[in-house]
Amino acid sequence: MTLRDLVLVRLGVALNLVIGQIVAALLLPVYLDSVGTILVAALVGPRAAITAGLVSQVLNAVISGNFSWLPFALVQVVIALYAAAAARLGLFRRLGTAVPAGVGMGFTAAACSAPISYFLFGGVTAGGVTAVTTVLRALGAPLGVAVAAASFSTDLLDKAIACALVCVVLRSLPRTLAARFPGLAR
Amino acid sequence: MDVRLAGIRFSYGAVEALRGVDLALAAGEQVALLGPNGAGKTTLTRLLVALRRPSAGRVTVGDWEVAHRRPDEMARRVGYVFQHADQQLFARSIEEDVAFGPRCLGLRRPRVGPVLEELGLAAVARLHPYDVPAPTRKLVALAGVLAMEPRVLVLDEPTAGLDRPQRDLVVEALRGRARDGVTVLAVSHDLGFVAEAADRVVVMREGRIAEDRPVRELLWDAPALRGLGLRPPATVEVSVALRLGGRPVRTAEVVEGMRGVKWRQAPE
Amino acid sequence: MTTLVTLERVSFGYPGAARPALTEVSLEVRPREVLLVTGPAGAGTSTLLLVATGFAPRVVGGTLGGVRRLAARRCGVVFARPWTQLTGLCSTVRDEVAFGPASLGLPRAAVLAAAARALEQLRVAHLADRDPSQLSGGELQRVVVAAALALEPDVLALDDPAAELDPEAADALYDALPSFAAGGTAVLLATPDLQRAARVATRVIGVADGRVVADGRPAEVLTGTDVALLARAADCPPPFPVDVSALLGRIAPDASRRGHDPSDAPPAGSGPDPGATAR
Amino acid sequence: MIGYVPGASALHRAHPYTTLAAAAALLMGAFAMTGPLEVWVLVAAAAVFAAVGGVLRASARTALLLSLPVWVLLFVLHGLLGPDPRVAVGPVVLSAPGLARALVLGGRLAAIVLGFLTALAAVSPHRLVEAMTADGAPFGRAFLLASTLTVLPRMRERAARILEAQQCRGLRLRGSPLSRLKALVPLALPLVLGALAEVDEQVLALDARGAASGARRTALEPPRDSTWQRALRWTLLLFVVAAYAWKFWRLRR
Repeated sequence: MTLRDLVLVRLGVALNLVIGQIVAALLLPVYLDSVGTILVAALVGPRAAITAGLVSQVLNAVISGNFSWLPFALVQVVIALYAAAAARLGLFRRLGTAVPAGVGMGFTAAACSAPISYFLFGGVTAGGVTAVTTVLRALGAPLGVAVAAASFSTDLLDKAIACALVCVVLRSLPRTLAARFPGLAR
Repeated sequence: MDVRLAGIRFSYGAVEALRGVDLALAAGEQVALLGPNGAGKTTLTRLLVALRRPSAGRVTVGDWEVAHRRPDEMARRVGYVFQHADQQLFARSIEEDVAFGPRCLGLRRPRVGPVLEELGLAAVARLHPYDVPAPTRKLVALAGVLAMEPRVLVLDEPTAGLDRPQRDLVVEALRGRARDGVTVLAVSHDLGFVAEAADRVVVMREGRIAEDRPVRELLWDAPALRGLGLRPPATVEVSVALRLGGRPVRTAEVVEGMRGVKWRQAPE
Repeated sequence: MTTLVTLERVSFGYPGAARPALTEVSLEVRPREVLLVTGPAGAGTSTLLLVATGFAPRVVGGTLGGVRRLAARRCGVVFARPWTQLTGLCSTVRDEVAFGPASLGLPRAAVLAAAARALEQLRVAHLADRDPSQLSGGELQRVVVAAALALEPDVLALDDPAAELDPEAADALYDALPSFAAGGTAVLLATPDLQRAARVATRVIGVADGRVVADGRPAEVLTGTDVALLARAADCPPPFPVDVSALLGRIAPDASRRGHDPSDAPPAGSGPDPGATAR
Repeated sequence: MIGYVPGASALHRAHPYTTLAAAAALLMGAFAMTGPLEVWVLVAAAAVFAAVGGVLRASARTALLLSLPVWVLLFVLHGLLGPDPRVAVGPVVLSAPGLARALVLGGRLAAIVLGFLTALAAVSPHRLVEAMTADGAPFGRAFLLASTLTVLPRMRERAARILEAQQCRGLRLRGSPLSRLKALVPLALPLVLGALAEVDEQVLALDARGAASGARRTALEPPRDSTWQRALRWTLLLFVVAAYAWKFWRLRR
C-alpha cells in the first residue's frame, strides 16, 4: 500500500470508531460502524477496505476490552469485499441504488455474523442484538431463529443508512478531492 | 442586544475554569477578550450559546435566560463563529453552505447574497467550500453566521490565518453589525484586529476578569501587553515612534495623525 | 554559490483542477536564504512551495510543465496544523524527531545525535521524553519543525507555520528561522503574517494568480505589512517602509513634531518600549 | 482499567511478541475448548498470566465488569430458557445442558478478556513498534497498529466541535426519526470532508520524513528477545494446534 492508502485506511478506521458519537447524539438506533470501511472500499479498493475493517475490529477490542468479539472480524472482511464490489458497479452514485445495496450488505453481513454469534457465543454478543435475541427466545422462538432475526433486523437498517451516507459523501466530494481517486471516475 | 453574566462559576471536573465572572456587554458594543491559554476565554463564550451550563450564576441575552435554552434556540439571537470554523462546512457550494443556518432558523428571505458580497466571496459563491483555501473557508463560516442575522456575535480567533485584506473585510463587517446594535465579543490574540474592531478589552486570567479597559488605554500600556506576551500593534508602534498625540490605535486615526509628515525619497 | 532549486517557466496543475495553480514560474533558490513567498489567498504560494521542494506532483499528483532542476538532496515541509504532521507512531518527542533519520536507516548513534541537535536548535530538548499528544500547539509545532530539521534538509518549506500559535510562540518560531539558514538550509516561507515574515526574510517573491510578479529584497517588494500600508495611506512615495525603523528613516526631521502634544502623550514608562519596536 | 500500565514485571520485560502470543493462545484455546472444566482451567491459566504481569487485581476487576452483563444474559438465555432436562439449583429449576453451555461460553469470555487485558497492560505500544521496527516489519503494519490509535482523540474532538458548531447554526438534534436521520448529513459530512482535506498534508509529512524511503528503519530501543522466549512462542503455537486437533478428533467421533 502507498502512504496515501495507509493514511486513508487510518481515516476510515477513525471514522468507523468515531461516527457512533454523532449517531448517539441524534439518538438513532444504529451504529454505522462500517461507514469508514465502505468509504475506503469506494475510494481506494478492496485491499485497503479489508485492512480498515480488520484494524477497526482490533482497535474496538483494544478500546472496549471486549476481545472475545475478534472473530467478528470475518464480517468486516465480507463487508469490505461487498462494498468494493458495489462501488465498482457504481451503486454508490445514486441514493436509489445505494440504499438497496445497503440492504443487501445488511443481509450478507447478518448471514455471516449470525452463525458466529450462534456457534461461538451462544447468541450473546453486543448489547442491542442480544436484547432482541433474549426477548424472541422468551417468546418461544428457537435460539437459532432468535439470533438470526435479531442480527438481520439490526444489520439491514444499519447498512442501508451507512451506504446512503457514503453515497452522500461521494456525491459531495469537491472536484479537486475527487480527482485524487481515479477509481471514482469509473 | 444586552448580554449579562453574573456570578459565573464553571468547572471541568476538579478544574475550576471560571471562578466568579461578572460581565455586562451593551448593545452595539465591540469587546475583545484577551488572556493567556487556559484563562477561560473559550469556556466563557460557550456559556453564551448554552453549549456549557455554569455551575453557579446567571447568563442572560436580552430577556432570555440562557439556562432555559438549547444551543439551537440560542442560535436565533447569538451567532457563534468557532476557531476552526472552516471544519463545519459541508454543502456542495459556498452559497448553499451560507444558507444552511438561515434555513435551520426558518428565515424566510435569508440575506445570503449581500453577506457574500460583504466578505468578498461573491466570486467564489458557486465553488465547493473545500475547493477554496482554508482561510477563505473561514470567511465562509463567518458569512454563514452573519446570514443568520444574530443580535449578538461571538467570535473565537476570527482572523487567525487570514491575510490583511481578508482581515479588513472582517473588521468592516463587524463594525457594520455593531452600528446596527449587534453586540460583538471576539476572543483574539491579533492586536491589529483588536485595535480596529474593539472599543473595550476584557483580559481574563485564571478564570477571572483581570482587567476591563478601553482599547486605547490597554494597547498603549506596553507593560500590560508584555505581561500577556503580546506586542503593541503596528499602529501603536508607529504612533509611539512618531510621538503622535491622543493615543490613536486605528489605522484611520494614525493616518490622520501622520497628515503633513514630510517624506524623504528612499535611500538607494 | 550553488543553486538548490531551479525553476524555468514551470507550470503546475492539480488533478481535476480547472485552471493551473502555477503558470510559467521561473525561480532560483540558493543556500542560506530565507525566501518569503507572498500573495493573496489562493494565489498559489503553497503550491509554489510544494513544486520547489519536489513534493508536487510526486506526492500530491497533478501535471508539471517546464524545466525543474532539484539539486537539493532532501527537502522538508511543515504545515500550519501541527497535529496532521505527527507520525502517530512515536510515544516520545525524541522518537518523533528521530523518525526521519531513523527512516533513512542511519546507525542508531547518528540518528540520536541528529535528533538531539534538532531538539536543541528549536529549544525543545526539555520536552524530549514527553508524549507528543500531551503538548500544547505551540510546543508541538516546534517539535514538528525540529523533526523536519533532523533530516538536515537542503530546503525547508514552511507553509504558514505559525497560524495555529499564540503570538509569543509565533515570535519564537520566526526568530529561529535565520539560524536554520545560517546552517546552510534554504528556508521557503509562505504566510499571510507579513509583519513577522518581514523581520526574517532575506528575499521576497510576490505571486499573483499563479505567476511570479515580484522578486527582490523585502524593502523593495513587501508592500503589504501593516507599517507599509500605514505609510502608503499617509501618502509616502514608494517604495513603502516595511517596518517602524524604516519608516522613521523615511521621515524628514522636522515632521515628527507635528501632532505631538505633551499633554496627550502617555506618561513616561507606560508607552511601548521603542527598543522593542525596532527589532 | 484498559490499556498500558507501566511496570517491571516479567511480562513487561518480556519481548512484546511473547506476551501477545500468550494472549492469542488463550483466545484460540478458548474457542477450542468445549467442556466447562477445560474452559475454566484456561481461565485459571489466564489468571496466572495476569498475576505474572502483576496486574491480576486490576485486570480481573475489569474483566469481571465486562463479563458480568454477558454472564447474566447467558444465564437467562441458556440457563432459564435452555432445553430440558432440568435440574433444581436451590429454589429455581434450570436447564442442565443450557447451564453447561452458559458455563463454557462464560468461561471462554472470561479467559479471552482477562488474557488480552493483561497483554494490553504489559505491552507498551512503543515497545511493540520498536520490536516490529527491529524485525524489519513493513512501515504500514506498525503505522496502522499505533497511528490509528493516536488519531482517535483528535477525531473525537473534531466530531464534538462539529456537533456544537452545527447546533449553533440552528441545527436541532431532536425531533422525528426522519429529521434526525437528515441531521446526520450536516454532522457527518464535515467530519469526513475535513478529514479527507487533511490527507494530503499527512501524506506529505510522512513522505518528507522518509516513511516511504524503503530503507530498513533503525530501531532506537529494540526489545531483547531470547532463545527460550522463541521456544515458548513455538510451544504456545503447538498447544493451540493440539487443542484444535483434539477438538476435531472428538467432533468426528
